[in-house]
Order: sequence, then structure tokens, then C-alpha cells
Amino acid sequence: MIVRELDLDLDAFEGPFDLLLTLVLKDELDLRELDVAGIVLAFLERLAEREELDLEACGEFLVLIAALLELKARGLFPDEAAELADLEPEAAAEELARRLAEYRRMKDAAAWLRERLASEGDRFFRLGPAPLAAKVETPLAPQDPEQLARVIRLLAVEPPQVSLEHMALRFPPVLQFLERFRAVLRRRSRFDFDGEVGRLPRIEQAVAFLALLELRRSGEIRIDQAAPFAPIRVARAREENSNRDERTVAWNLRSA
Amino acid sequence: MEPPLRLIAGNPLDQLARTLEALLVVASAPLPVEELAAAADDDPARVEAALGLVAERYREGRSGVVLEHVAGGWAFRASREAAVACARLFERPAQRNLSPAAMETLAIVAYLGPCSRPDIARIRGVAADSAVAGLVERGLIAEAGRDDAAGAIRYRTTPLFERVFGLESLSQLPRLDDLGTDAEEIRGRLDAVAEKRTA
Amino acid sequence: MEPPLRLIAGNPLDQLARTLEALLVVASAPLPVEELAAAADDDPARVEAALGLVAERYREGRSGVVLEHVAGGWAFRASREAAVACARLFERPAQRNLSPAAMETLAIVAYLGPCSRPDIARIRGVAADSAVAGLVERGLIAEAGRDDAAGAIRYRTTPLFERVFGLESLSQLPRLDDLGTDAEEIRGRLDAVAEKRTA
Repeated sequence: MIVRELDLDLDAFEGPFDLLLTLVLKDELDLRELDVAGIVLAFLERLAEREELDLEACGEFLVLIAALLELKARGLFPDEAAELADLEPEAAAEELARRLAEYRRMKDAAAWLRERLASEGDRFFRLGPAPLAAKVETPLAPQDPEQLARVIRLLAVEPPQVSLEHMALRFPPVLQFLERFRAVLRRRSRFDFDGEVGRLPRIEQAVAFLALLELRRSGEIRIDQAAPFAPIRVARAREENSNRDERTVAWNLRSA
Repeated sequence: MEPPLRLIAGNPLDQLARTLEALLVVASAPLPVEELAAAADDDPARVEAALGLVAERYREGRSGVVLEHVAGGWAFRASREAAVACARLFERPAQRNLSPAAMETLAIVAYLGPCSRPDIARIRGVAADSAVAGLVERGLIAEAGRDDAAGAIRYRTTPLFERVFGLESLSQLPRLDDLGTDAEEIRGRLDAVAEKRTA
Repeated sequence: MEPPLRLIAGNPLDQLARTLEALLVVASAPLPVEELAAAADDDPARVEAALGLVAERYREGRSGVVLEHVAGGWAFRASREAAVACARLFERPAQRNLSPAAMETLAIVAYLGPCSRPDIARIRGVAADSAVAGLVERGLIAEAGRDDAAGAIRYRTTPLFERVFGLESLSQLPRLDDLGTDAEEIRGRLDAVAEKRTA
């Protein structure tokens, strides 16, 4: 099972997971509009269709979805992420529970509304004026011009400060890491992933990891890891493959 | 009220008559027999007959709702004896006020001078199409040529606007010196805030 | 049709009842008792009594036109048994294809309104911009001014929302406390998971 070929049918996006990631990385799809739970469901459904547990696919999926979730959480709650992080574990758990409960209640309220609409949907009524009623014009009451000034002043209210952390989210294009890794591999036949990107912010590490997956998919590199959490070693694949695949990758990225 | 019409229970046209009543009460224009027949999924001749029952039930003197046959078809109207009450109903909401979206749109056009819909939407952070249409219909703003760049229609306030707000001219608008001394400066300020809001 | 209601000719409320019928058939939105009383130039208590007569005459099973108390007022609608015929003739743009996202957004605005798009996104975990725009276009929610502190537009449900969902008022919505799981219970589950992990 190839995670990146996972077919998605979401409100904000329809197509393979691969394309979705590319669009997100190129800033062409607003992560805030994306229902991440929908992606997880699609993956689980696909997984359930198989008899065996595909560990490799699960691992890849977890990494990708975690990166997406983190990006999205920070995008949605630039201030609150920091807020929650400052809380003691006890208080954070309480806050999390409170928010989950609120979310669940709203889900249930939506379900109630849906049922209500189904049971009340056979009540038809007229919208707008009656067919033979005289057309009426309702004149406007005299208005105070101060209202206009008040409204403009509200429009000039500065929105809440966006934290600088949010600025760090301007994450680099995956192409940048593709080129960087290729350059490294031209000089050396192998390198250590953590050694290369370990000092970068986590967001950039996530993008770098995507680049790594992309390079492996196209057969340019081999990836080895002795054990979970052990260093990831990246090595050049055989020469004859790399030229052809470089073209394919570039084409994929451009066409997305 | 006169003694009510005695419909023989089980008259085969009764159910059709009730369906026609329902269609007529939700219609916003007179309905021709063919349209009623299509909706009721019944025969036009039977519909005509059932309309006779409905007309008998809803007639002047018997009911406040009266069935009327006009050029375009059949429609319910108010009885003549209730004309004065209906007139009072429609006169009453004279103190109508502007919706928040309309007030904001109007303020933008008044303070910034001719603006297009995209200008207004950008500053508000949300589309203003129905607010603009409503203000044009009320005569508070009017078209004022096109945008040089994109060719979008621009709007300005009207003399009626000045009357409603008790202004002799736009120069009498309350000052906004805290935001800027002229329209250009205020526009720049609002644009900058709008950009931050969407970022 | 059931045998029609026998109104005693000359019942002093008959004429008022007919006037109310007339007002209800021309109104474009539900009318509160006070508005009916002002238009009919009569006493609210008498109007309430006459509404009883009208409700008896226009009720499900007896008539294709039905009187209902909805969205804070009284209004005529089509009987439920005529829904199929009405559906053949009229589209209902307000309730067509309400997506799950739209329904959740509507629930949040109904319970917590007036609230802004950031408020909604906070609860749903997904930006609500397109859902909000869709609900505004359908007339189920409307702008309700801006948040003083952040300048974000806030939204509330409209009378049309109450009418479409058959609610007399928002207070008819089930109490939030009766919905869903409470924070305590979720907290308990979180703790259970944490214990397993450390064990």
C-alpha cells in the first residue's frame, strides 16, 4: 500500500494524498480548511480492506499526518499553542477535556438540527411578499452620522497580535531540500539525516523528511535505520537511476 | 362570519382542494391551472372543479383570505374588508434600520469616496454584494463610473444618503482625524488592517 | 375534509378572526401578537382569543393552509400532507444540501451566537469561512456587527433559521448540558489512557 497514492474525497480536496501534500507545501491549499480526521478515516478504511497490517505504510502515514496536524494546529491557534504549552500537565489536560467536551456538544447539536430539519422539512411556506400584495417601501428612519464614524473606527481596529512563532511557519518548499540533499550526495555517498537537519526548526525537519520520502520514491536514495529512533542513514542509489528519476520528480512537482 | 361551507365529508375533490390551498398559500405569484395540475399531479379539469370548491370557501364576506382569478392565474389575497388593517401592517415598520453589513458598506463608500465591490469586500474582509445591492435599491448609493484598473463598477453616496443622515454635504461627516486627515490616508489605514486580518 | 368548524354567526370575534386571516395571508414573515393587534387596531388579549378560532379552522387534516406559531410570531404555511405537491412547484434554497460543516457551523452560531469566524474555527478545528458564506447566502445566519476588541464580524441566526427548523424561538433548542459528553467524563477517559501508557 502506497500512502501517497491514497485517494481522498474531502470537502476541501479531492485526489491523491500526494497531490494534497504538494499543494499544502506550495501554499496553494489552505491547511485550515482541511479536515485531517477525514484523511485518517480514508487511511484506516484502506488499511481495513487488507488482511495484513502494513507497518511501513502505517509508519509513513503517521509521520505525514503528524506533520500536517502540527502545521494545522499552529496555523489555527497561533497563540493558543503557546498558551497550552505553558500550562502544567494537569491544567492542560483539564483544558483539553473542556475543549473536547465543547466540540462534542456542538457535534451533537448539529446532529439534533439535522434530525429537526428532516422532521420539519415537509413544512412549506412562502418566502417574500404575497402575490397580490401592494408593493411597500419602508422608508429609512433618520440616522445619526456618528454611526458611520463608529463603524469605520471598528474597521480600523488592529487584529490580535499574531505570534512570531506563526511566522516560523513560512516553511521552505520541499524542492529546497531535494536540491540540498542531492548536493550533499554529490559530495558524499551517504549522510546522516539528523546530522544534516537536526538543528533546524521542527517544521523544517518535517519538510526535509517529506523531501527524503520523495527522493526514495523516485529511487535516487536508499534509507536505512537500524532500529526505531536510531539515526536515519541516507545513501546514494545506483547512478543510472538518478538521472531519469530526477526528471520525474521535477515533473511531478511542477505539474501538481 | 357566515355559516361555514358544508363540504360533504369524503367528497373526492376535497383532498385535491386542500392540496390547491396549500400550493396557493406558498406561491409568490399567481398560479395558472396547468401549473397547479402539474404540481398536484392531477387532471386540469378536476383542478378547475376543485378550484370552485376553494373559491366558495375563500370568498369575500366568508373569509379574510380570498381566492382571486387574475390574468396570470389563481392567487390568495386579503379580503377588502381588511384593507385598512393591511395598510396599517405595511405602514408600521417605518423605523426600519440598516443592517450591520449595510451600515459598514455605506460608511466605507461615504468616507473613502467612489469604491467598487472588490474594494469594499477587501476592506470588510467579507463579500458585500447583497449589501451593495440593497443600498442601491434603497437609493442610498449609486453607480459612479468604473474602476480604472479592473473595470469594476464603483459606487458613491447619493443626495438621499445626505438627507437620511442629516448632512448638507459629505464634508460634514464626523472627522476621523485619529485614522487619517483625508480619504486616501483613511483608505490606506483600512487596507493595512484588512491585510493583517486575512494574514 | 373533516366537517367544517361551526362558528356561531355573529360571534363578536369572527370579524377580528377574518381580519387576522387577511393579515396573515399578505405578511411575508411571522407576525407577533402585538403586531397583529396594532394592525387590527384591537386588544392583544382579544387577538389571542381570535387566533384560537383561526388556528382551529386552519389546522393539519382540516385545511391545506395551516396556522403555526414559529419564529416568535404567527404564520400560515402549507399542510404537511401537501408537501410532495409543494416540492414539485417550489425550490427551497435555504435548506438545499446543508453539508455537515454547514450544520456544525449553524449549531455553533445558534448556541453561542453572536460569534465570529475565529470563534467557530476554534471549536470546530477547521476554518469555517466557506461554511459561513454559504449559510449567509441561504439567509440562515446574518452579520451582527463586529467584535469590539478584535474587529471580527460576528454572526447570529436569522428568523428564517427558526422558521425553517420549525422553532418558536432559540430557547426551544435542547439545552447544551443535555447534549454530548461533559468535560468530566472526557477527562476520565484521558486519564485512563495516560495511566495505561505509563503502566
